[in-house]
This record gives sequence, structure tokens and C-alpha cells, in this order.
Amino acid sequence: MSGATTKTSYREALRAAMREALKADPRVFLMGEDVGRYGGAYAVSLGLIEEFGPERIRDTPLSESAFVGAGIGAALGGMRPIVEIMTVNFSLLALDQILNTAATIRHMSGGQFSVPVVIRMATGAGRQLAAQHSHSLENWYAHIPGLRVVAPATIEDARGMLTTALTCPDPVVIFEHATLYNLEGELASDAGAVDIERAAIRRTGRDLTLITYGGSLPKCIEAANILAAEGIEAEVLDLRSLRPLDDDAIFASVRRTRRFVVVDEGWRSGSLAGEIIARVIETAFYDLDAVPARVCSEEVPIPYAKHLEDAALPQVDKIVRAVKTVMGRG
Amino acid sequence: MSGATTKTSYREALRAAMREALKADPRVFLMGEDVGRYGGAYAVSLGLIEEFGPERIRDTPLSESAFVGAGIGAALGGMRPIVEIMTVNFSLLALDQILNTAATIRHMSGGQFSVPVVIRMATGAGRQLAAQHSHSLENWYAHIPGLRVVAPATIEDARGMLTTALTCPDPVVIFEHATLYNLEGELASDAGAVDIERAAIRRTGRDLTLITYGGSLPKCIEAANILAAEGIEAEVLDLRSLRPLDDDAIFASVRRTRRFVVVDEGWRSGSLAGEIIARVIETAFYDLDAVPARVCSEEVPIPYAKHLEDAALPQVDKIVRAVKTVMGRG
Amino acid sequence: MSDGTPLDREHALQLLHGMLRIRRFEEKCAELYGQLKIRGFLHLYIGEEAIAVGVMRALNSEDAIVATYREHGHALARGIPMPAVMAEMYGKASGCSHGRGGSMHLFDAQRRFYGGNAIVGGGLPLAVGLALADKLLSRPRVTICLFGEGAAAEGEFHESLNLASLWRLPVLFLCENNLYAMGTSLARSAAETDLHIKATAYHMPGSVVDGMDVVAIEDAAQRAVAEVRAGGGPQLLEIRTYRFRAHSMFDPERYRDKAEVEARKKEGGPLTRFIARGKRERWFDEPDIEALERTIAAEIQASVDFAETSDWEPVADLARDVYTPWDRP
Amino acid sequence: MSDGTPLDREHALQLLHGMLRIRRFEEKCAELYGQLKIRGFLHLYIGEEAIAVGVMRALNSEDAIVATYREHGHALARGIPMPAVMAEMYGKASGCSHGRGGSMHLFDAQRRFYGGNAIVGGGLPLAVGLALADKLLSRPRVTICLFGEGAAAEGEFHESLNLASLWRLPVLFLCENNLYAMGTSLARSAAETDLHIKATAYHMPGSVVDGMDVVAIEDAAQRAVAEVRAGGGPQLLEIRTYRFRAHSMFDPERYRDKAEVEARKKEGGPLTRFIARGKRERWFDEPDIEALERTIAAEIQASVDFAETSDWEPVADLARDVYTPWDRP
Ligand SMILES: Cc1ncc(C[n+]2csc(CCOP(=O)(O)OP(=O)(O)O)c2C)c(N)n1
Ligand SMILES: Cc1ncc(C[n+]2csc(CCOP(=O)(O)OP(=O)(O)O)c2C)c(N)n1
Ligand SMILES: [Mg+2]
Ligand SMILES: [Mg+2]
Repeated sequence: MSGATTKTSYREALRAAMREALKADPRVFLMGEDVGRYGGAYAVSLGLIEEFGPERIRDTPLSESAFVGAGIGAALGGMRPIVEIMTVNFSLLALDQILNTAATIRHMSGGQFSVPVVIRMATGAGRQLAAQHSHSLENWYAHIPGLRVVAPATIEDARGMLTTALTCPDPVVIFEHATLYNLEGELASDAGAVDIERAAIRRTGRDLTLITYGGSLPKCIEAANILAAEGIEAEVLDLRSLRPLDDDAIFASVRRTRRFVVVDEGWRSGSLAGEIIARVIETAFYDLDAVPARVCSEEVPIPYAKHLEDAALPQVDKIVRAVKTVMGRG
Repeated sequence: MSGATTKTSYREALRAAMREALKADPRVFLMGEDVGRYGGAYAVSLGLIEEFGPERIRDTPLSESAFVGAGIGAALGGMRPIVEIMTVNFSLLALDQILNTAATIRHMSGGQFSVPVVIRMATGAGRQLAAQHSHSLENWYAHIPGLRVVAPATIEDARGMLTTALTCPDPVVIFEHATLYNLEGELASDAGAVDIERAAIRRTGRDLTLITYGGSLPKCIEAANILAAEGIEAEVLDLRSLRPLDDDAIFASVRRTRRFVVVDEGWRSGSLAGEIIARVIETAFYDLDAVPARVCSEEVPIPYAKHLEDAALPQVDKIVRAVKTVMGRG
Repeated sequence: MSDGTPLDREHALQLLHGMLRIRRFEEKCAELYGQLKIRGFLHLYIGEEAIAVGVMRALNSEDAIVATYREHGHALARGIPMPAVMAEMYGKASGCSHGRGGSMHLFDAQRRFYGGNAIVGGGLPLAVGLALADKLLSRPRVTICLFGEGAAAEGEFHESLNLASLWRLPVLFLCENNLYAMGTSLARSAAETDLHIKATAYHMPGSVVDGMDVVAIEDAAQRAVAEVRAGGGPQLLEIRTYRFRAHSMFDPERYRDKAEVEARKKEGGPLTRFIARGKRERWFDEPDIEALERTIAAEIQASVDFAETSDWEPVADLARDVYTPWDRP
Repeated sequence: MSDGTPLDREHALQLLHGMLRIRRFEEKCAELYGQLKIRGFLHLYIGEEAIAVGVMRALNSEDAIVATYREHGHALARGIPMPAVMAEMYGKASGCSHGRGGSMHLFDAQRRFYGGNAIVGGGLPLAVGLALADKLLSRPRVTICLFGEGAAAEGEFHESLNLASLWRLPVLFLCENNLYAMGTSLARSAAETDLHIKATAYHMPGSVVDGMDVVAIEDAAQRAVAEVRAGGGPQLLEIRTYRFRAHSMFDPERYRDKAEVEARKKEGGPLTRFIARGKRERWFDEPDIEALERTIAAEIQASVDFAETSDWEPVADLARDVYTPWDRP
């Protein structure tokens, strides 16, 4: 990255990407609960309705199945809808439309249709919103053939992934971890489209690979810094794309470090972390020097009380401990 | 098993379990689409409405979210509902109720409520019903804390699991693979409740463990027989319970055979099979003599045409090949 | 018709041909199902043909159709060539969905036929979206959305009709009320059995028409489509019909008396009634019908031949079209 | 009341006490939120108190309540002790949900208070099920189900009302129409803004009552609950109210003019109006109000003290109550 940068936030980066798309392509519109007059539940779309009007920044009733389905239909009809589901927790109400129509209609029709819809949603816990508002179900979406699933964990990705997703002829689901919206940093003034299929090494290290994505990335970076002070150099691999997974990047890093820990806010059983362990084992079993581990959420509905919520989620200290165990320094 | 047996089918065994429960406990009732006058989409409840009447064998409108939620509410109200969702494909419409209420209300309320609802659904492919009617999403349900998830693969389990599930104070989801309903065999005349938390060895073998469940069990048995003729003795472990997973049984078998293959009709990425590989690796890494493998569905919407559907699903020949590869005889 | 013009011979023959063609096609399908040529689920439209034939005449080639798994009639009436439909029933690569969809998933992008949806109620949000695209792009198109009376109990019905009305979208909701959802009669599925009344809840015009009268259906559809196209907002049209056959080939029909079905048949289905009327009104006569039957028989035979001789999709192509080729930026 | 009896002093004081108690409790909560004692989402009921107070009087201890995330008022009016509610807001183990639920998930099994649901529309199917259990067990109970006007757009509304009516279940649906769903006004969420009209679609009685008039609400609720209890089937009661505060503590209220809110406040909320009327009708006077304020202030202080001094649930118990202890057969 060379040239000018500006200080911006993850939220603003997402908004900038949407603004740009709305300006560049009349087929693009944003639709979802409270994206307009309210400004977005997480203020991502703040100000867009003033700029683009209520037709293109379209508030919907509380009807997740219908408005997500309508986004799919509008995509079939030639538009480039961005559908915001306020949070992943409510996306279950629209899951049938996403799985049985968006992800399926192309293959099932013998390739006659494409569904260029982008579905954005907030995900994750950490704000004391309790059991029904703290889900991390990215793994479910990452299980569905026909979808692409991405999780921007940096400001650059918040800025660029949506732009690229809008060029994609197939449905792309974007998971924005709710604790990242306030993340601030420098962004190149000419930042734009980024690849949405490759993992990225966020920190290099020779001893072990921390594989993670989304809201857990900052925790992994912090853990890696702590570990570095103790002489353990962890590489941090940000998956970025959850479907398809970037096997090459995963295997390459693990083959280099020969040890890995996966950090994922989903519940442990059936987590994406489990999938990653399985893949590495299937392909790079003999390259490993230690038993891998995962740091996931405890298998409980996430509680409201802060100390219990903290205990339920992956935390820096748990990551550090897991790494040390894998390093044989537990 | 000693004493008299009668020839019965998986379907009849399920029905017998429901009849018995309906007779024994006035709080038990069955509710779902076409469970009454139609006799059940898979004829499982055939004849029950004549015996127990339309109040207890309750046909519902096409309203998956409401009638599943009503089953949950009725359980909270003191009943013991059996809710039949015609197939897992339609269960997405009720997933919010299952995850956000049934699985959550106990923990979230600090232990004040229990939800003794049993939710039965058909699952799986293999009948040329195409992309929207061929899902295997057991892994999604097995991911949810607060649920128990079981998959009867034998007539004995079809007969006994429901009985036990009805004694359970928490929600139990029962997956009945659609290709098993016509399975026939001998059942002890006094067959009844069976454990619903333990895996079962369906065939012993010293060389490798085939870990599977539900509709893939017959395929694994067949593969094991073929392999036996070639001198490979595969143990077949039927998971039976998908949540909780019976780690002890899995690890014990794998430690004995030192090799394993997981067979699961779900799509490969994010499959339950992946979870099982991860678990074994986390616990029994050093006990393995070979890289494990999984045989799952191809990552495509399941097509209608028979040859394509066959190609998309786990099949005996694929299992045999996977086993040979793991045995180093590929 | 809506302008009071009586039917002429040509128009009448077209209606008759349309219905007869669907009827004979499906009778053949039932036969082929018995021969295991067609597999999976097969939902026959027999008794309901007047709807597809009447409604499709109200559309132009730019309009869109969202249908259900009981959509052979819709597909044929929309103009998807019969060989492509039959080949799809066989699962052949020459089928209108490349053999991947089968009976429940007929598609045709060129004719804007968006399936073929096996999730009851699943098509309604889609139709809303197609209409939204048209509205946003100021295209004078109409989307019609067909669904059964059973589907009206799904949440998607409620959400979709509200959305369409709120946004005044050019979509016509067509409820094919055949009185049963599998084995569940309307009275056991809906607290309010006058389904068009539900339109009131969405501040939307609702009306009802006799599904056994193809002329009345065409009339109602022409009027409704014109109003919708003119920007009057969505409408709900309930079409009262009856399914003469089982729900699917697996259905032993325990939930209704044979006598009920016989009585309905005696009242006359759309074909019987239209033939009687056509003869009465001298629109056509027996020889015309015989000529149509011959044409249709030939078309069906050609379609079966086409399906029989078509190729299977190579297994190597299984994963093709899970994703679309993408020019990455 | 429904029998035309005028309110007596005691009754009036109870109503006033009920509303004032909720108001002051929530004002304290807002303050505590500013002090970071309460976290997560906090949805205030200020302006809507008459509903909870009026409605709960129509219930007996066997009846059930299904509420929303905006349920402090319902919980208090139902009789969940204020200390237990306040401790829940703090996340303490002495809270009515053991500190695990927080503001959005107040529960009380003993008082048949089934939450506290943070999924909009999620409570409706549950209420149907509770009522179904009562019907199957022939218990003369009523379940009330509270939800916002925004929730009426969800599919669950449609499915649940249909089911309840079809099966004539003893459930009273209470739509708290405060004109906004977060920032989305009713006119932007419903094609038909007279929500009680939607009952027609389910062949169900629907009516509307002024949500700022606690006496009218109690009256309407008493009547409706009696009819439902008598086996008359479910009803939909729309209660027109207004939310004086932001949707939640995160809401900057960009979607409505301050002037609109001020105008509504000037018209008078349930408390202002009832106080004016109570004085006019000589049910109570300023000293009565002051006495109530003192009682309430003491109760609130005691509740805060209780919450402050209560213990946190030990982290070791995190996984307790994911499952219920089970006597295996
Ligand atoms: C969401 C969903 N639930 C259940 C089914 C199973 N099912 C298929 S067709 C059908 C009946 C639908 O009835 P209706 O909407 O009246 O249409 P009809 O078959 O009468 O044309 C049912 C229950 C399904 N396909 N999708
Ligand atoms: C299914 C679902 N979608 C979206 C949300 C986010 N949300 C919480 S409250 C709310 C508005 C609900 O409005 P209404 O039903 O009128 O109740 P009110 O808040 O006005 O009391 C929204 C959109 C949610 N909690 N659940
Ligand atoms: Mg029908
Ligand atoms: Mg509201």
C-alpha cells in the first residue's frame, strides 16, 4: 500500500463501499430492516437514504423470509441487490430462501439463472445481548454449495469485499462481526475491490499457525503478541473466505509451522474450526508435529452477564493457553 | 435379545412406538402436516387417527414455524408433543423456533423451564426428489446446545428411540432417513426403550472403523462385507446419537483399529464427518496409523436424474475405495 | 371476454387445445411413471388445466411466471416445448432443466419461467422480488405467482402479500384452490376458507373465479393483469378448482371419499365443461376435437421419442453450474 | 368497567400505582444504564405502561403471559418482584432469570411468565402452544400474547393467528401498536395499517382500544379474556399507544421529529391522562400520588440495593441448565 491514507472505521469502510456501488451502478440498491430512516441498526448505512432516496435505500417490514426472497428475486430480475439482515440471529427466518432458492436455482435449472445478490449480516457475541442475539452461524452458511461466504476482519476488507462481491454473479453472504464496526485504522484513499477467495497472513510466525476469521482475528493478533513476548512466534492466518476455504493457504502455512490452532466463535461441535482440522488432517497429516487444537465458544446459549459471556467465548488467554499446550509448553 | 420376535419394518416400528406412547400417556399427542387423515407422508402414522382421534393425531396447516413453535409451547404447558416435520427440508422454516426457543429457554431462564418435545423428521436423499427435497442437515441440528439429536438406523432403534426420547425432559430431534422406512427385519416382541446416547458397534472388525449413522449404515455394512471378502475387516460404528456424540465409543473403536473412515450423507464441507475427524485427532492423534478419510455427498444441490443423484451421494463403492486408500491398498 | 366479445372459433379451439394438450401429456406421464421412466415425485394437474391455459393468455413474453411443483400445465401453457418438458421428466440433458430438476423443477429462462418450486410458499418472495426489479427498472412487466390454497397458511404468503402491496408491485397472486393440500382439506388448514378475503389484510383487491371455467379465468386474468400492469398494485385472485387425481403418485387418497371425487367429476372438469359449451355454442364440434387429439398425440409421441433418445448428462458434469463463471475484477 | 361500574378509589389507586411503578422503575433503569450497571439492550416501555397494567388485571394466577424484549412493564405488572427484575437487569444470580437473560429475557415459571423473547414474532407460536396444552387438558386458562405492530408483518403472526383460530384456542393476541418498529413507522411496514382488521383473515374477532387509557384497556381486556376463557376462541386486540423514548438505548431517533414526540407527550401519556382524570373524578389527589411515589421510590431503592449486593453466578456454573437432569428409563 503506497500513497495517501485516511483514518476510517470498519463501519465507514462498509458504507463507503456501498456508496461507491450505489453511485456506480443503478442496478444496485440496499434493502433491509431499518437501513433507511433509522440509518441501519449498526449505523452502517447512515446517511445513504438522504443521498440515494427511499427507493434505493429501502426500509423493509419485519419479514425476513420475504425481503431476502425478494432480494433473490430482484437479482434474478436483473438488479444487484444488497440485502441487509440485521443480524445472523434473524437470518434463520430467511434460511429457506437462501438455501433452497438462492444457492440452488442455478444448478437445479441446469445453469439457466444466476443470483447476484449480496447478503450482509452482523454476527457474533460480545455485547451482552444474550442467548438469542449472540449467534455465530457462519459455519452453517459455509456448508451450502452455491453460496460464497466471506468475513471481513479488517478495514481494508470491509471496504473491498463488498465491491468485489457485487461483481460476483452468484450469491455472496458477508458476515460482519458486531464488535468490529468501531474498529479504526488507516485506509488507502484509493482502496477498492479486494480478492474474496484467498486467506491472508496477518502476522508471520514460524512456530505455529493461528487460523481464524472475523471477530476473532483481533483476539488472535493480541494472543500472538503476548506469545511473542514469551518466545513463541505464531503466524496468524485470516481465512477471509469461509466458502470456498482457501486450502492452499491453510496447508502452506501449516506445513511451514507444523502446528496449528483454530479460533472460531461458533460452538465447538460442528464448528468451522472442526472442518479446518479435518481438512488439514486429510491433506497434511504427516506434516504436523503436534496435535492441533481449537478455541471455540462453550456449548451453551450465550448468557447476558458479562463474566459468563466472557467465559463462554474465545478469549485471548484461552488462545494463549491453547497455543502453549500445542507447543508442549502448557 | 431372547424370546419371540416378529417381522416388522422401520416404519411399523416407529408407529408401534407412537401407539404405545399414545396409549400410555394422555399427555402425548402427534402433530404435523398430514399425520392424520393422510396417514403421514411416509405412512408412519397410518391408522393412528382412527385409534386416537383428530385431537391427538392432529393435522396442521402448512405452517412449520407455528406448529413447531406450538409443539414447544405445548411442551412448556405440560404436554408431551411429538411434532412431525414432514422432512428436514421444510424444517428450516421452523429452525428459529427450535434454536431460539426450544434449545435456549431453559438455560436463558436460569433453569426454570424444560421443553419435553420430540421432533421427528425424515431426512436424506436417494429417491430422485431433487435439490429441494434431498437435504441432510443433521449436522446443523447437532451443532445446537440444548438439543439432543438421534438417528435411528435400525428397526430396534426405530422402535425404541422415540420411547426413550419421550421420557427426556429436553427437546429431542429424531432423524429418520427416508430410504429406511421400508427396511424390514425381526424385532423382539418385547422391544421397547433403548438408550439414546451411546453409539453401537454394528459389526466388529480389527482393521479399520467405519463411523456412520442413519441412512448410510446399510451402505457401510455392505461395504464392510465386500471388504471382508478381500481380507479387510472393518468395524462399523453406528453413532446413533449425533448430539451428544459418544466420544468414548468413537475413541475406543478407533484406538483398537487405528484407522477410520467417516461416512455421512451431508455435504462434505462442514459435515458431521469433519467434526468427528477433528475430535478423534484432538484426542487420539497418536493412536492413528493412517490418515483418516470421509465419504460425504458431493458439494452440489442433489440432482433429479438417477445417475447424477447416485454420483452425488455416498455409495458402497466409494466407501470401499476410501477404506482401501486408508488401508494403503488403494 | 372482458370487453363482452363472444369467443370466436379460433380462440375457443386454442383454449381447448391448450387444456387437452396438458391433460393428455399428464396422462402419458402417469403411464410413464408406471413404467419407471419418470421417477421421484409426480404431481398431476388433471382437473386444473383451465387455470394455466386461461391465465397464460393474459401474459406477454416479457412477463414472468413463478409456479409450484404442480407445474406441468403452467410450463406447457407458457410455451416451453413439450419435448423439453418430457425430457426433463426423464432426467435427460435435453430437458428444460438439463435433467436436474425433474417434474418439480421445470425452468425456462427465455420464457421467464422461474420454476417449479418444491418448497410450499417458497415462490412467493421470489415473485415479489421479480416484480420489484421491474418496478425499479420501470419495465411494464407483470409477474404472476401461482400457489395452492395450502400455501396460503405459510408465513411467506403473509409477508409477501404485505410487501407487494406496501410497495405496489406489479405482481398477480394466483391461488389455485383445489381444496386439498396433500390430505388436508381447506377447512382443516384455514380458519377463513374464503381465501380472497385475506387480501383485505393487505389492503389489496381480492377476487374469486370459477376454476372450472376457462373463459371466466381468462377473463379475470386479462382484467387483473391489465390493472396490475397499469400500476394499480398487486392483486389476489382465488381460483376454485379441484384436483381429480391423487396429490402425487404416492398418495393412496385415504382422506377423501371416492364418491366426492366422482361427484366432482360428474359436475364436470374444465375440459368436459368447455367441450359441452363449445359444442353448444358451435365453436367447435366432434371432428375438431378429433383433429386436436391427433395433433396432440403426435406431439406427445414425438416428445417421448425425443426424451427416450436424448442423452444423459455426463457424470463428469455433476458439479457444473453450482457457480457461475465469473470475470473477477 | 365492563359491567358499567365506575372505578372506585382503591381500584384507581392500584392502576395508578401500577403505571407509576413501571415508569419510575424504567427511569431508574435508564439512569443505571448510563452508569453501566445495566448493559446489552434496554428497551423502555415509557408511554405504554397502561397496557401492561390494564391487561394483567384481567388474568388470574393460572393464566400465561408471552411477552417481548420490551417487557419490564409486563413482568412487574404480572407480579414478578421488582428486586428479582432489577437483579436480572444487573445480570446477578438472584435475578428472575438467574442473570442469564437480562432485560430482554425476564422469566418466571411460578407466575407463568414465559419471557422475554428477543426474536420479533417468536413468541406467537409459543403462545399458541401454551393455549393448545390448556385446551387439550381442558384447563380453563387463558394465554395472552403481547407483540408489537412491527411483529405483525412476520410470517409467525399469520401462521399463529390462523392456527389459534382454526383450533379455537384460548389465546388473546395483544398487539401493542406504538407506531414504530425501531425506526420503521407502521405506514412503512404494513399495507393495511388498521391492524385489528387483519383478524378478518383468520375469521377471528378483532378490535382496537386506546392504549393511553388504562381504564379502557382493562375493560377491553376483561371482556376479551372472559370471552376467550369461555371458549369463544382467540381474539386480536390492537392497542394503540406510543413509545415516548428511543427504541433502545442505542437509538438516536433519526426517523421521527422531536416535534412529533413532543406533540404526543402534550396529548398526554397514560400516566398524565390518568392522573388528570383521577383528580377530576376524585379517585385520588396529589397527596395520594406523593404517597405512592414514596412507596415506589423505596421499592426501587430496595431493588437496586438487592441487585447491587447480590452475587454473580459462579463461572463454574456456566454450563448448568443447558440440559435438564433426566431420570433415564
Ligand atoms: C414448506 C413445505 N412444507 C411441506 C411440503 C410437503 N408438501 C408438498 S405439496 C404439499 C401440499 C400443498 O398444498 P397446496 O399448496 O394446496 O398445493 P396443491 O398440492 O394442492 O397444488 C405439502 C404439504 C413442502 N413441499 N414444503
Ligand atoms: C426476527 C427479528 N428481526 C429483527 C429484530 C430486530 N428488532 C428488534 S425490535 C425490532 C422492532 C420491533 O418492533 P415492534 O414489533 O413494533 O415492537 P416495539 O419495539 O415497537 O415494541 C427489530 C426490528 C429482531 N429482534 N427479531
Ligand atoms: Mg391445494
Ligand atoms: Mg412497535
